[in-house]
Amino acid sequence: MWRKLLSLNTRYIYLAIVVMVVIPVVLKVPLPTSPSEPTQKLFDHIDTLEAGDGIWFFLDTRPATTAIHRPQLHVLLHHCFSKGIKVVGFNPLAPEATGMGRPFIQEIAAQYGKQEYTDWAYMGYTPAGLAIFSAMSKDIKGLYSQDVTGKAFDEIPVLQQFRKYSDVGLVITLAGLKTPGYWVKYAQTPYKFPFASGVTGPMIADQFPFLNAGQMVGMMGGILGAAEYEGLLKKNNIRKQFGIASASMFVQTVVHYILVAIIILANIATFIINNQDKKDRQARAEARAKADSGIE
Amino acid sequence: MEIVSLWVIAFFSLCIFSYLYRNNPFYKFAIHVILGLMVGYMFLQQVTIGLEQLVVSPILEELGRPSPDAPDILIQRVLPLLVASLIFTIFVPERRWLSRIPIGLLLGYGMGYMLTKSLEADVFKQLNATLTQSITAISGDSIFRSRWPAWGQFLPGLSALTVIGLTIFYRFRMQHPTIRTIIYIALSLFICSLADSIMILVGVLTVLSYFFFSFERRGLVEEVSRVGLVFMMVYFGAVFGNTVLTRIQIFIGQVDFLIFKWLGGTWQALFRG
Amino acid sequence: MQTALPIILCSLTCLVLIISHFIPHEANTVVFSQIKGTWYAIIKVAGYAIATLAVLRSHIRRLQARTTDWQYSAVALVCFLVFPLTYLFDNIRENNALFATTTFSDTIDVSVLRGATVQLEPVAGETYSGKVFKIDGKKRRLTVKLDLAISDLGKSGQSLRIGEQSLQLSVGETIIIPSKLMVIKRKGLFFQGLGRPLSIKKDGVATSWVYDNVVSPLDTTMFALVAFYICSAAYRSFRVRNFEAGVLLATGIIVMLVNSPPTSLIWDGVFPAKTAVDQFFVDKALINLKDWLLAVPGQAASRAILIGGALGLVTQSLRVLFGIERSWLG
Amino acid sequence: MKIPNSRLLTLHRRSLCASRFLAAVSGLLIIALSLFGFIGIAAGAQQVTPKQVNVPTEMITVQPGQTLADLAEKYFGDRRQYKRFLEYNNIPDINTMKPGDRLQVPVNSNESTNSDQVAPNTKAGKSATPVTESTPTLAIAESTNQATFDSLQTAEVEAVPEMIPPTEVKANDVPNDAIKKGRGTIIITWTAPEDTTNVKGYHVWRKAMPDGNFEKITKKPLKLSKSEYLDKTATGGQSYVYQVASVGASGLPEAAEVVSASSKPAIAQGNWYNTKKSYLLLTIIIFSIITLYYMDRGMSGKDMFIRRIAALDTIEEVVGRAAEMGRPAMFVAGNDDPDTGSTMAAFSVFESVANYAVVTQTEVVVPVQKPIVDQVLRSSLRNIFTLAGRPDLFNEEDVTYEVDNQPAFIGIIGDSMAKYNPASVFYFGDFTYESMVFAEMGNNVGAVQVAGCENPKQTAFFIVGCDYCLIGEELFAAGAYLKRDVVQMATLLAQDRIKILAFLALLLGILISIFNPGKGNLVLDFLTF
Repeated sequence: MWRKLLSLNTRYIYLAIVVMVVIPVVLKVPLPTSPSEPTQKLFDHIDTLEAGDGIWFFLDTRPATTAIHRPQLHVLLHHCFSKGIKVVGFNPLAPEATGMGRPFIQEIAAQYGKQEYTDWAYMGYTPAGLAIFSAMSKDIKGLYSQDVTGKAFDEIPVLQQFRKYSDVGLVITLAGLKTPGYWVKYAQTPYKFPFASGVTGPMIADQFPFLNAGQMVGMMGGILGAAEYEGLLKKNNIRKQFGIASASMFVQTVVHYILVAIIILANIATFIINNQDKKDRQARAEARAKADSGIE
Repeated sequence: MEIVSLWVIAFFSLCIFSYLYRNNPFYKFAIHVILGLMVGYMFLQQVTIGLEQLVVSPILEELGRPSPDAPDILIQRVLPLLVASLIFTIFVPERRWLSRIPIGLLLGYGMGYMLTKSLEADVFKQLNATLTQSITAISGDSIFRSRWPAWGQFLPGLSALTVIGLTIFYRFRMQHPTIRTIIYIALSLFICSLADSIMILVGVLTVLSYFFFSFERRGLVEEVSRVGLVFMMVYFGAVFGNTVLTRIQIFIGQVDFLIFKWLGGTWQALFRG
Repeated sequence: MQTALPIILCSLTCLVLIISHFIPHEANTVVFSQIKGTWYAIIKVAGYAIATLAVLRSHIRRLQARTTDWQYSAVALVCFLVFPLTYLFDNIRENNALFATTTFSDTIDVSVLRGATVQLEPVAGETYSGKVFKIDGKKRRLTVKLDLAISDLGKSGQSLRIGEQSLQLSVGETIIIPSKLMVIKRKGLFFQGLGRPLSIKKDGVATSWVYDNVVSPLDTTMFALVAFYICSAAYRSFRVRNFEAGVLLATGIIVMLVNSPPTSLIWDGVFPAKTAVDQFFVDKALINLKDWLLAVPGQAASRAILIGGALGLVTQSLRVLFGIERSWLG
Repeated sequence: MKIPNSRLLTLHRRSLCASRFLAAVSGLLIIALSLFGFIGIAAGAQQVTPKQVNVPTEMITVQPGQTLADLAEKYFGDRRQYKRFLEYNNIPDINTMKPGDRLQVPVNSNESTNSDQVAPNTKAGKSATPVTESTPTLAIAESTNQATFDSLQTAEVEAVPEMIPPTEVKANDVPNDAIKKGRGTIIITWTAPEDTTNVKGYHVWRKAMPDGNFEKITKKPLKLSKSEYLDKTATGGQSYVYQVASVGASGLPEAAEVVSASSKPAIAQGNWYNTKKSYLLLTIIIFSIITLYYMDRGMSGKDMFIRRIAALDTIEEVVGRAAEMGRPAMFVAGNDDPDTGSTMAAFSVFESVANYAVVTQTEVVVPVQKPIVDQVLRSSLRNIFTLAGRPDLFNEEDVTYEVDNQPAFIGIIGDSMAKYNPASVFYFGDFTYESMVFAEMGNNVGAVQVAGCENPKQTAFFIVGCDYCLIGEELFAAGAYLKRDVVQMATLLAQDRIKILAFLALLLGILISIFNPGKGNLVLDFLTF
């Protein structure tokens, strides 16, 4: 049996991976998560907003982290659109993200029948660098003359309501870069508005000082944060099913655990077989010795 | 049109994935389609447009001006074109050696550029970073101590005791690998509980000494280079383990696309659209 | 002669490049940027030309000889024609000309633009000059560091800042390139005069359709294959053969376990942090361990490998400089 | 067919003389160049400077076409008295006065010379004051027409008595730069006045040398804390003089300015040697000398020890395994251009792999991703067959250029692995994520794999996926080691010595900082740019 394990055809491993990935993704099998405190706080904050309020989100990220920020943005949008909250997106600090934002919103907006320009808008990149932090406290019209589709600023109704920090109920940055620190330092501290972040796994540890100081109302940490948020959406009957984040968290956990398990099993197998071989060899040597002596 | 593009993407993706079972005609077909496409793309991009923009267009433009700047255009356009076309002599067996001239120029350029750049960017910069870190933090920060304060208190003493104790023992059992290993671990615990920068310095020096070519690996050199190898193995293991997560996430994204966008989209188009 | 001449030329080029690194004088920048822009680029073009010939020749041979899998060579040869055809199709459709290089122009142009000073027109009627400092040909993006005067601030429809700033050019924006080397766009079958704008435009409809639906997805799919291979490789070769392999295995497993979230939960459940001595087993103990592995011993090893590799490269360059590295001669 | 092994392995000992000559020439050139650079710095430091004298003097600038004799006629009335300028100036070489050099001369009221005007053209109605005795260091050099002087002196007393201009205004060409688009950079430095109570900031004024007017080149006043300004708009080759004005603090008339004395003229020009990179040059020279020394030792047949490198020793065995099994060996040269270091290293490894393969009559399959790499590898293989005496066995198709696109090339490798079923596979050069894919594809067809990669991160995947792996610099050492060429081995020895230097530099730096904490660190300075 041990020998069979060691000479396992790699195709079975591939098949196992396909099964382990496809089934949970199709059935949206969730990883049972208990929401961590930052995620719960973020959810609670958005839950207190009312229909007609607005949030701004900032994609401070690169396409490489799409796999993390797409689910994060999706859970936020589900929450917002189901409550009638309006959404405006930007990526002034990360030019590479220009192409990412609008399709992400479109996917969810279609499900809730929300219209571009009246319920949401995506503004894209503007080359102002860190100057946006102060500019946005006054009026975003100074930064953007048109949105990412080329529609003029004045023709977009949703923008007329939400023109500065104090107009919106939450500013959230989905960051793959080191921007949450800048946001807290240059924008939240001087202008005082509800601020939150969604970050990648390695960045989570850096956010706790801001959370503890109350500079962030909440945080979504990595794909796990998105999964927790999906759990909260389900629990509060906002969405009927879990999304891709919960499913991929489940998949990740299963794949990692099974991988570790088979690595350890294979090592045990090697150890046992080596011992057996050693014994066999000894036995054979003894037998040969006996046989030799017998001949003599 | 969107459905067509979904099907095209899905078809090629599935063709590629089918290689996991074994090499098969679908995979070969998909790969050769891409090969043909990309060779055509490279031909367009690099050869046709490159030649036109680098040579033909500037020459015609220069000649069209009132007073053509002939020497400049000869040195910048015509001469390099002649030299570069020497590469085609590989088709003429007797003159094949001429093709080495443009290749030699290319390689000379690359290596000359590399020499100063890698000295500046890799050697000097990395040595500088190591040294700066060590100097500023000889009594400095340790993740070990700062994040596990309780352990940090007695870890240095414990590991130092282990090292001293075992070293005395080691004198009598010189070749015992387990004891040597324990000494290594205790020693590294001791060092890493002092300061991260010292650990990094030790790591850099031992790994560098792993690559000494002109000493026989015996005695001290062997011990030191083995420590270096351990450092490298820690790095390789950590990098490998850390990559699994992101790679699987990409595959999940691909599955998500295939199931919900491709199948779901087709379903919608057929029965609801 | 047959070996000496190429070696001497190679060594001399190498020497000239090294010397030029120490000369800040403008003569140096002119000469070397032009060598890079013309000599180097033209030799590369010749390389691609001969490579294309080689591919076509080898597939035609396979087709003629009816070797194994000759059918796929036929597929490749047919597909070779696809991009040139879509390119011509797009040009005729959009420009009424056969060879107007709007398609692909960004990809090739931008590499020629490296380090050039260009003028930007972010909004019609406003021009700013700046230096190209980052080029991403694949994503058709060009970043330009602007040389702004104080008086330019606030004037523009775009919000501009002085100093270290990059302006992202997206599709459709125009840059004007004063240098004659970089004039690219033209209309009709033939060439026009100087000073015309180069547009960063999308590929034509047909070309971009084929590229986006056949070529781009392949990259993601190939990348996704790594998920399978990384697992089978881990299973196959993470064995404790000796101490070093054990270290590799242990760090790999620790990092993998820490990356799956329930581990910390289980860990905290088993070892709740109640007393001060339990601090070792507090909340983030495993994550701390992973961070430490990557940040301290990992950094040391990667740094030393980089230093060693760079020294090896320097020696390699010196071998080329002194003319004793001759394996490239064949 | 049996080929004598020794003949193949001594392939690369040809024309050692030529390489020795080349090495010497290149080394000499580098050394000569560096000497030239250092002499250049030393020579640039010598300038004409004024002496302290007790007669009223003024500063003039030597114009193009003007000789010292011409000036002597103008100021002393006699062309032969040109040596009298030595009483007023320290002149390093009296025979080589350059246009733009500044001379101190006795005041010559009869002539209107090109002496520097002190008063800038300030805005009408606003007061502007030139330098006075309050800046003693400049007083000798910069006294002008007495009448103007007096009137301005009065004006100063009436308008802004407390404001003092900056002193020691100096203008110099910025070193280590070039003229770009006709523009160069000049750095202006000054010392802040002792009493800055009424000074809000500074303005910089500039005058193009022979007959320009003073123009203000700063748009806003510079901050008081500043003591230097980079004039980036200077035309290259043009001589300029500068003045720095103190700008009045609030309460005083808005643009009240007190102007300092003029600086000496400065010309923005490109420099021929970057002094900041001297350490790098020194390092390259040391490396070259060490390498040349060991090469020389190698050529003269001295014994050199290079230890056995286990991963490299296996290459021969791995090729041999393919021969035993009657299956081909595959060589992949990475995904980088031919002019990069790792691809160069791959070329030399390929030579040895192909040598072993030809000796053992193993077929070699070489799919290539980059153009020109295939040319090099093909002619290398052809050459090896020719030297083995069997040019007829060489097949052009053994080395095939496939496609310059990463995913497509990975796909082709997958197909080739299944098609040729290689018994041994070699990966040398630069790789990215395909490292893992290749290693597993190769393993699935049961090949023994050897890899060498410069990139530390991808090495991790090769370590896990392949049977043998070269780490970091072993890749660059591989070619030299496998060929057993004395001269190439010598460079490895040199590289080791260089590494010991780096090693010692680190230790020395640490020691210095332990025993001399908080002070300058020689090693750190050396490593900093």
